[in-house]
Amino acid sequence: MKSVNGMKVTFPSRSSNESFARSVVASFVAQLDPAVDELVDIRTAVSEAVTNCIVHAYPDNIGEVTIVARIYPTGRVVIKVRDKGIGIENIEQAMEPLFTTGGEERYGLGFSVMDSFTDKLKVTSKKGKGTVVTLEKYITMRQRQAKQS
Amino acid sequence: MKSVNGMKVTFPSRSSNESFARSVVASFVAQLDPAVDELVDIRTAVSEAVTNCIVHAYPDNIGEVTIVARIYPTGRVVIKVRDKGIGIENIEQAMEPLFTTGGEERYGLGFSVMDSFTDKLKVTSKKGKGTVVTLEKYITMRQRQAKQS
Amino acid sequence: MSVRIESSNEGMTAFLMGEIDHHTARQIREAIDTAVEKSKPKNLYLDFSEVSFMDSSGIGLIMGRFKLMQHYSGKLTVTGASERITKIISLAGLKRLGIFNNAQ
Amino acid sequence: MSVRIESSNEGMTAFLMGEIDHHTARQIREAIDTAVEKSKPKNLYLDFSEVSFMDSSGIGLIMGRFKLMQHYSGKLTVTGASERITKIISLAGLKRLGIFNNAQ
Ligand SMILES: Nc1ncnc2c1ncn2[C@@H]1O[C@H](COP(=O)(O)OP(=O)(O)O)[C@@H](O)[C@H]1O
Ligand SMILES: Nc1ncnc2c1ncn2[C@@H]1O[C@H](COP(=O)(O)OP(=O)(O)O)[C@@H](O)[C@H]1O
Repeated sequence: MKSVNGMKVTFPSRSSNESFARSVVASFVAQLDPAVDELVDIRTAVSEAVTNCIVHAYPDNIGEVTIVARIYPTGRVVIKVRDKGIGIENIEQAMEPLFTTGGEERYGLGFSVMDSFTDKLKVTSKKGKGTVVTLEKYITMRQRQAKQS
Repeated sequence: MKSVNGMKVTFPSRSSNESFARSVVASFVAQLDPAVDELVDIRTAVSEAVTNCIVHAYPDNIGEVTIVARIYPTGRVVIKVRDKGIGIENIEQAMEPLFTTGGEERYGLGFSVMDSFTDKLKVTSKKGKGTVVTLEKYITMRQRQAKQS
Repeated sequence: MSVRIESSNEGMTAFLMGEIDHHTARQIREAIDTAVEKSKPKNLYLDFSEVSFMDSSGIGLIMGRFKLMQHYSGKLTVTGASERITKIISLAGLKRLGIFNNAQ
Repeated sequence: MSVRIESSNEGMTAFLMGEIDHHTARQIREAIDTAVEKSKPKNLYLDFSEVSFMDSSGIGLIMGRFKLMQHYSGKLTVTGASERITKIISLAGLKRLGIFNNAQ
């Protein structure tokens, strides 16, 4: 199915861009007139995925983070968060709750949060090449009612 | 001088993306803690440049619009709005107040608004290849005071 | 909808709301023109007090309605324009037209 | 600053404000730890009532402070967590720790 609208944004893996990333995706999804909760779900999942690029993908340097978001006719939103960092060797293990290589202040719950706040989560990765996290979310189509009220 | 932070965003030339474009740039510039007026100046100038891509660069089709924003140490923000559309044959004439090829509902003031709401405006274009509008704005560095209060 | 239209003995008032850009101006324009062509009021008031953002598309919106009202021998008045919106309107030299309630 | 720290007889309260992510958690953490290490309070309260957004970085923030207070034989209590924040905390199984004022 062809997407109705799409956008792509690229920025360096600085932690100050975590809030920027959330805002960009939220502004883009706003056109579907999502419920507050749906929007926070998306903001939270995007925050986790982008933080992983910043913390894990590029642990010792600043690299490029790319987000592609697409909207499909039925209210389906597909968001891809991509890095060209170190990659994940064992994806299954990485996605287990509480598994982390991030030390003291990480808690190994990023993927669990992404999973529970979206309708679909997919991770592909290649050691030394980078990682793509795909988040899918269905926005309830209450657009017309909202506009008319 | 090297930029402190940068971002690039690409989206199709649909008029519904005009507000998205303003939001993205505003979210990015927010890290400089700009005054409300400075932020509205930037939002307005970006709105004009993006609208021109949508209305003039791609009059009969949907094309790609790209915005690159960079922040420099002294609070200088450089924003480039780029299209691969029809281009402008006579830039000097295009930038004259009230000149428009846009018909009834355009008023030929887009470049005048960009000029008066930014510190520097540059336009480069190639017939049939596209146009790049460069907007520069200095944000007053009141960051630390604001954070401490 | 980003415009609410009300009619009274004095004429028709269009309350503009939210952000006015090229995208939203189209809907606003169509709503106003349909209403004006139907009831041909002597006075049309454009109320900008709830407009949070406006770029030069708003100028086209004002000028188009100015011409439409001229065509019907009616009068256009702009009310509630903030300092920021007045600044954009000044750029356009529209102040000369004498349509501004707060600029006369 | 996204945290305000106040001390009283009952202990120390850190009022967290705004958005908690990996970026802001660092500053909040450093501010709290500096204050705790200085005055070693018996009780540390983390007040989330003014937190508008939190991702899993907030979990690390809570757990780290839990361990710090254990180290000083003190007690950590989380207050004012919204439904949304409670949901994230539940994911982490942190409710078992008995540190939640509104979850006991
Ligand atoms: N983009 C990435 N690049 C490399 N490794 C990653 C990436 N994302 C996640 N990982 C790995 O997966 C682990 C689990 O991630 P996550 O569940 O988000 O928890 P956390 O970020 O708290 O460690 C990380 O500790 C890291 O080893
Ligand atoms: N990106 C662009 N591509 C092609 N032509 C453009 C572009 N931007 C501006 N122009 C030309 O310059 C003219 C003046 O633009 P502007 O001052 O923004 O006013 P308006 O958009 O109201 O026409 C336009 O009418 C158009 O002919």
